[in-house]
Amino acid sequence: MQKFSAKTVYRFAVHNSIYIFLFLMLVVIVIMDPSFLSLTTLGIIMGQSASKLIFALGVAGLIIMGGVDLSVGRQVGLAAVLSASLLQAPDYFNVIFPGLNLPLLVPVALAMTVTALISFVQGIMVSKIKVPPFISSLGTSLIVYGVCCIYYDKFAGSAPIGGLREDFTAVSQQGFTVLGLKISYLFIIAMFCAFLVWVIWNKTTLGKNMFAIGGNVNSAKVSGVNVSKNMLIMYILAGLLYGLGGAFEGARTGSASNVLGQSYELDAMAACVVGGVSMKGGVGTIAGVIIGVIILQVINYGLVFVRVSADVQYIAKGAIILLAVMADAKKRSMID
Amino acid sequence: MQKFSAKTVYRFAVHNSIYIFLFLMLVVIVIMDPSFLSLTTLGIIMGQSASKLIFALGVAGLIIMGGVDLSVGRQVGLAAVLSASLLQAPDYFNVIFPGLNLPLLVPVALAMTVTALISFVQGIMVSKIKVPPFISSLGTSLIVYGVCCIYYDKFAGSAPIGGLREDFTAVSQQGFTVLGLKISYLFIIAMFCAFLVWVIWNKTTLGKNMFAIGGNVNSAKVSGVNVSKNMLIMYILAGLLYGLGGAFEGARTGSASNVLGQSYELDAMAACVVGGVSMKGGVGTIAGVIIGVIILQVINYGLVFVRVSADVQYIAKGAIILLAVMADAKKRSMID
Amino acid sequence: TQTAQQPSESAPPEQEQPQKSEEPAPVEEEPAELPSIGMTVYSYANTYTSYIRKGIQNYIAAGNLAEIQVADAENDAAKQIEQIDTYIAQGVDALIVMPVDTAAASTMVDKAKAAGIPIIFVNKRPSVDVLKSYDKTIFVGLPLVVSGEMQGQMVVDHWNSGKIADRNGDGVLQFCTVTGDLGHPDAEARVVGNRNVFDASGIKYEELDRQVASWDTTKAKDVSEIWLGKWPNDLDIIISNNDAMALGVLETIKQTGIDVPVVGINCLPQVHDMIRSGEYFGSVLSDPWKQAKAAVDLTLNAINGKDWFDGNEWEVEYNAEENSIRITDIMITAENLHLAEEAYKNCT
Amino acid sequence: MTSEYLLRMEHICKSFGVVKALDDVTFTVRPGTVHALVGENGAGKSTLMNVLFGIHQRDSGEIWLKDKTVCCANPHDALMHGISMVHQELDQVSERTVMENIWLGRYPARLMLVDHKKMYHDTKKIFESMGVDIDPKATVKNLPVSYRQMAEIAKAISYNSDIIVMDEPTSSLTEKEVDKLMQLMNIIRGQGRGIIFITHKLDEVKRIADDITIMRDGKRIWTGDVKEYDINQIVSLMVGREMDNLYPPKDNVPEETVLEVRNLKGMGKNAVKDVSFKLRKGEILGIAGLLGSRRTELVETIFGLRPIESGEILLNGKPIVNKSPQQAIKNGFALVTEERKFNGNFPGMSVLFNALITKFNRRGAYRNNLNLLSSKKMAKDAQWVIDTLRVKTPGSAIKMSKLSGGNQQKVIIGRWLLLNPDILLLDDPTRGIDVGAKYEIYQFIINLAKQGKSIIMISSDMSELFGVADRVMVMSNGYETGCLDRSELNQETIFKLSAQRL
Ligand SMILES: Nc1ncnc2c1ncn2[C@@H]1O[C@H](COP(=O)(O)OP(=O)(O)OP(=O)(O)O)[C@@H](O)[C@H]1O
Ligand SMILES: Nc1ncnc2c1ncn2[C@@H]1O[C@H](COP(=O)(O)OP(=O)(O)OP(=O)(O)O)[C@@H](O)[C@H]1O
Ligand SMILES: [Mg+2]
Ligand SMILES: [Mg+2]
Repeated sequence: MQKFSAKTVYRFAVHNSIYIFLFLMLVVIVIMDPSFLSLTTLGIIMGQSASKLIFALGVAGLIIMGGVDLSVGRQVGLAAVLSASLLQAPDYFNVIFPGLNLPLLVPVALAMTVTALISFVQGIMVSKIKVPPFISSLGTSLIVYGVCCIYYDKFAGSAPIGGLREDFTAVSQQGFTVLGLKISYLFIIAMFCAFLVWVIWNKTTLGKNMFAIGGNVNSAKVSGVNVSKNMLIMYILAGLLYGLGGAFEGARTGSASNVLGQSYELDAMAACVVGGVSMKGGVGTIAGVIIGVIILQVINYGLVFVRVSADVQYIAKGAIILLAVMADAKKRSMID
Repeated sequence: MQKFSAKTVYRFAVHNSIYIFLFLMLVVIVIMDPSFLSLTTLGIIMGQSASKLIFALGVAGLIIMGGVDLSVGRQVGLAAVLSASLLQAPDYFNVIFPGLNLPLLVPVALAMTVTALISFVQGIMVSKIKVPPFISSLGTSLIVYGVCCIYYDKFAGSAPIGGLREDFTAVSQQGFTVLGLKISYLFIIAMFCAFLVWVIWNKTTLGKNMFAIGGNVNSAKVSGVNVSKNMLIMYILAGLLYGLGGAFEGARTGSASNVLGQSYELDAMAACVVGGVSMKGGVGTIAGVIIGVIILQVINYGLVFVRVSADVQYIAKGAIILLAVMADAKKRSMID
Repeated sequence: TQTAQQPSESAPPEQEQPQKSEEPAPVEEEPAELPSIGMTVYSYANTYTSYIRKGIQNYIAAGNLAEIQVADAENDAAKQIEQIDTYIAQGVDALIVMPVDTAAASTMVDKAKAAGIPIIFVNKRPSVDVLKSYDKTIFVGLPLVVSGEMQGQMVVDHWNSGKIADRNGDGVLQFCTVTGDLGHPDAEARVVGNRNVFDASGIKYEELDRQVASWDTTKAKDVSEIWLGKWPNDLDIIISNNDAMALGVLETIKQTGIDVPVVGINCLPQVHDMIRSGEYFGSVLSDPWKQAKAAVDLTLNAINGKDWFDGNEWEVEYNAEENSIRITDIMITAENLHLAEEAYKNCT
Repeated sequence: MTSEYLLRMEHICKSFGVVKALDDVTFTVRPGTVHALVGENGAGKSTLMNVLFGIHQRDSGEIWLKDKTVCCANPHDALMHGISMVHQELDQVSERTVMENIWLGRYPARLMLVDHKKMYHDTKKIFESMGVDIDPKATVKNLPVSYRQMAEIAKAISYNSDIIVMDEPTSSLTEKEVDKLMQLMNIIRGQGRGIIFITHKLDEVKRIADDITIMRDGKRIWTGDVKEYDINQIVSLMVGREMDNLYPPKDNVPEETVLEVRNLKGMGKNAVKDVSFKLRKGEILGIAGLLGSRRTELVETIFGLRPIESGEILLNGKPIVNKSPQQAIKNGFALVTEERKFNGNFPGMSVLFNALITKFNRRGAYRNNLNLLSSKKMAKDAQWVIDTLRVKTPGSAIKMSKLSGGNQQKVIIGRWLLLNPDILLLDDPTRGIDVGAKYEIYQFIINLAKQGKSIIMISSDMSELFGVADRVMVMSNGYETGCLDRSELNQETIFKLSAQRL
């Protein structure tokens, strides 16, 4: 009986390794600096994770379908530049389009449309022309960056686009306080996105088809799954999320330039994989993606907080990511 | 008969699409600027491709085994910084290790040993602990970069390591002239590596096992292939190649800093995929990798040569990569 | 290193009088805690700013002036904001920022303002109204176009004096420019600066090509190989947006033996010998040590609630209109190289 | 002690979580014998062999090879100890050549380099000895399943091992190849080596085996001489109840023509060349042919997986084109594919998912009032599949890959039954399914026909065709060479027709 319960604990530990890992990480940080343990910290981490979660939700679907997307960052950048250029305060010294006074949603929707279109084209290449996702997204990211640079140069004169409208930045930077915890509007939006994507993944045919395509594309085809149609929709969904997150990522920084978003794809995909989404396709959960994003953000925040120097931060971040995934790998090898 | 031969031509065209594509690209460049057509051009492209080919050969093996390697660039950077710091001319103003006068091969071998070790550890994580290659290489790349930064900061004072010894830079920069064509020693080394890797892939058990592991790891396992041993050897081989190429990439530039190598992994992997190596594993040829590297280098070189502006360059580069791979995809999907 | 002997000129301020608080100070808690400074730099991979960073660290370490922690924003504006969030949550006494994105400075200032701590910008200047929006912010550095103008002036002067040869003898200055990151404010400004001077000087010039090498030595080497292969006899000079790239160009020149002069910006120690030997034409120095010292002194003054310029010993001017401490740029050639050597001495 | 046995496995136990796959199983092989291992789907046959081969580790028990006690830690170990195995699932490196697959893990080398010439000739020799004509340099993915299975058998034999495990080697072989395999097994037996032969085709057991072990529910039920029992008795021991007949009574009545295929020719070199036939309502049309006769291509072409070059398909007199499986499904077709690993299974997904995937894509299926998928409705259908086809599984949430091969096949058949199709295309549907379950599936097919559905069934098992088909069409090398009514059915004619176009 004794032995059995020890085993149970071990099994429990292995099965929830990623949560335990997060917990241990927090414990270590708190030991190093007890002031970490505060509502402020929680609020900040929630605020910082919001846009990253939105990107990760987008790319997770593509990974589950067996792909990758190296264009996340550049699409985010384009969305940020676009929406920022259309949402400047009229009294800013360097307004790009003076006299413009669009409702907040119009530029955001525009940015989302553009990224959805970009992702759609990528989807066409992957699903119809059978270009490997690695290349289609790499090529796309180059093109998107080029376009972004031209726009940035032509309209913004290659100067960072600042002076964003209050109502725009407020979404990312402001929020409300519940029991002392500051929750930003963007966090609410991110949570809403997570819920929506959860519904899509688990409660719609589209989601089932996504898993089917990632699980075995040939079986999916035979089973009457319209592979390219479903892929396209998932790509569009990803694009919409990049656009949404991108627009508000600009708002969060209060400005946008053509570097914004650079290599975000790595962080987004790393979060997914840390959260148990398999790069081989067919496997992943929303809870996993969320926990992955949080772990990465706790690393980023925590390492600065406990005053690790910049170069050691790289090492620590790398090591922590590896440890997290090793724990997860242990679980997988135990289950089957 | 008429029809038959037209079909034959078409089939031929599709099957050799990548070569035809390269040819067309060259034709377009030459039309835009006829002076492109010169031995100098050829010599420079050969010289610039050399180290890239060495990296690509390394990562190609890992891709064929079903992996990726995001740490190529950082490993290259570390190798460059290490070997450069040990191979400075004694009379340079800022010699890091004064009085050192090692034979050329020692630092290069050291760099190769270090990268081989790094890749070996990565291999352990992938093959034994079942960490997905995406994450193991991402984590590794962070750690390697951190270590490189510390070394670069501690010893070189965060300043580019210049004043490299003549005998060192000569390998990358000098060469001999055959019929007016300047061929650098590094190019010869790269060709030798290509030959060696070709032998390994096609003529040794290791190579066959590599293809088997990438094609169907289960099948390899039940056939008694020691999967992790073979993976480890391939990782070590990749590491050796990164180290070799990295050392001489520093020599080619004449200096090394911690940025060197940044995002080389994307170029190296793109070259592989453009050359027909499948990210799904199990498929790839040396000829393909070579042609992929050349195509990417011709794009880089040609766009500058015909004076395309930087932002348009991104777009053109993206578009060309996409076109190249689309042509290749067409071939694959053609029913025969 | 040589740093140990130097900053005797400015004594650490808080050793003078612990006069900060009005309320009765607890007497026994003596070994006065050093103020903590959070610094974020836009990239560890940038050589020139690394010198400023090291200058700051060295200056602080030598005088045991504060506790400083440095984070790398990896060229990501959002990450930089996050680092500032973290610093503020952690309770630092002041922020030093080398911004990724100058337009994001307003967000940073807002955050610093809310926390009531000073924020000092170094190297890249935010817009004036941001600098004026908070009494505990200031900028140390120089207006963007100046370096480019100096570099242009150097080229014009030496072209006119014949020191830059007209290699194809057509009376036109043919040059190529290798620039930093696409859309990078410095890169843009330096090109504009060059152009302003060329136009004003009335010389005949032709820019054969301009390419982006993203501050990267290797990329600059690749690009210059193409240029020297294409115009081996026409190029009169290659203008580089900074020295790191110029190093790559020089390597090509050495390799091909085609003798084309190169000018850069920053005047990094790596090029000093080459300037002396004439291998490298010249560069523009914006003194990293002065920037570092100014940044630290200003920060400490602000922390201690003193006037910005209390105990000011730096030879720099304050531009009230822009709320900026201006570092002046200097053209460096073989003759005045010692200035550059002096400037970098304490920044390694 | 002289070795009376080549192999003794004693008191082997193995559990997967709560599933007790092997419960105190003892199993022996005598030299120079073929030992048949039979049992229902999920009885634990593959698991026992996987334990022997080192793929799974046993929980308890002992394994003796000759007189040595061994514990095969991994397949490599097993191979070194003289055990080779034909695996139930075709698991090959499909992008590589046949010979590279056969010699994988032990390439002949000279001077450290792989000796391709030797590899080629050795492969050729093995194929010759087996009487099959496969090009050693052909890429595996371009070969029909049956050829791939022969290649796997060739591989197992080429190890020259003392014990050869064959886990359902004949599942996609036609009569002719089975004959060849039997000859081969005879030779091997003659050399004093032992063969463990797992199959669901009991006539094969009767033909070749010396000993037989019957398993049920992870336990060994009986071991002894094959001759002691007849097929029916073996069956009842296997399934644990009486079974008088292998085939249910045929009482479906074909009516008017619903589907007509006229001169169908597919695109590409390996496609169907010329096939015409009619299918009537309530009819079961069997398709016979040798391996490589492109029966698979035929049904895949009809189902829209392969493009048509010329010819017509008429459904209820109207020409239709199935450009994709979706369209085919809309037109009332369903296809159970031949190679479930390649295009049937979702191994990483749950049984529920696997059972419902086709129906998910039917408009409005499983929706609740929010128009979202309702777990309750889904669970109900999944349970229906499990119950109707008697899928042996701990539940519908378990991963498909954890089911035994036959049970996976049942789930896949179930997914199509849920759609209630008009025309059901079955490509070797009973492959790997045990006799009891086969009977149930036949019953199902006949019932469907009685309800007015039409069925096309490819089978490598001629007696199966005789048992359930109303007519049998014979294909040879991509051509339809004849169609026989039930009354005209006999082996000879079928053989003749299948060889007609070679
Ligand atoms: N990897 C696994 N994880 C969990 N359960 C498993 C696993 N492999 C097999 N099982 C279970 O073990 C039991 C025996 O399966 P096994 O594959 O040995 O059956 P089998 O006799 O070979 O059947 P079939 O004739 O269908 O191939 C089944 O209940 C199956 O679900
Ligand atoms: N000797 C051979 N070498 C390579 N390919 C062959 C050979 N013989 C036939 N094929 C190919 O096999 C395919 C036909 O296989 P298919 O699966 O349709 O046959 P089948 O009649 O369904 O046989 P089975 O029942 O064994 O699967 C065609 O693509 C054909 O070109
Ligand atoms: Mg089985
Ligand atoms: Mg077939």
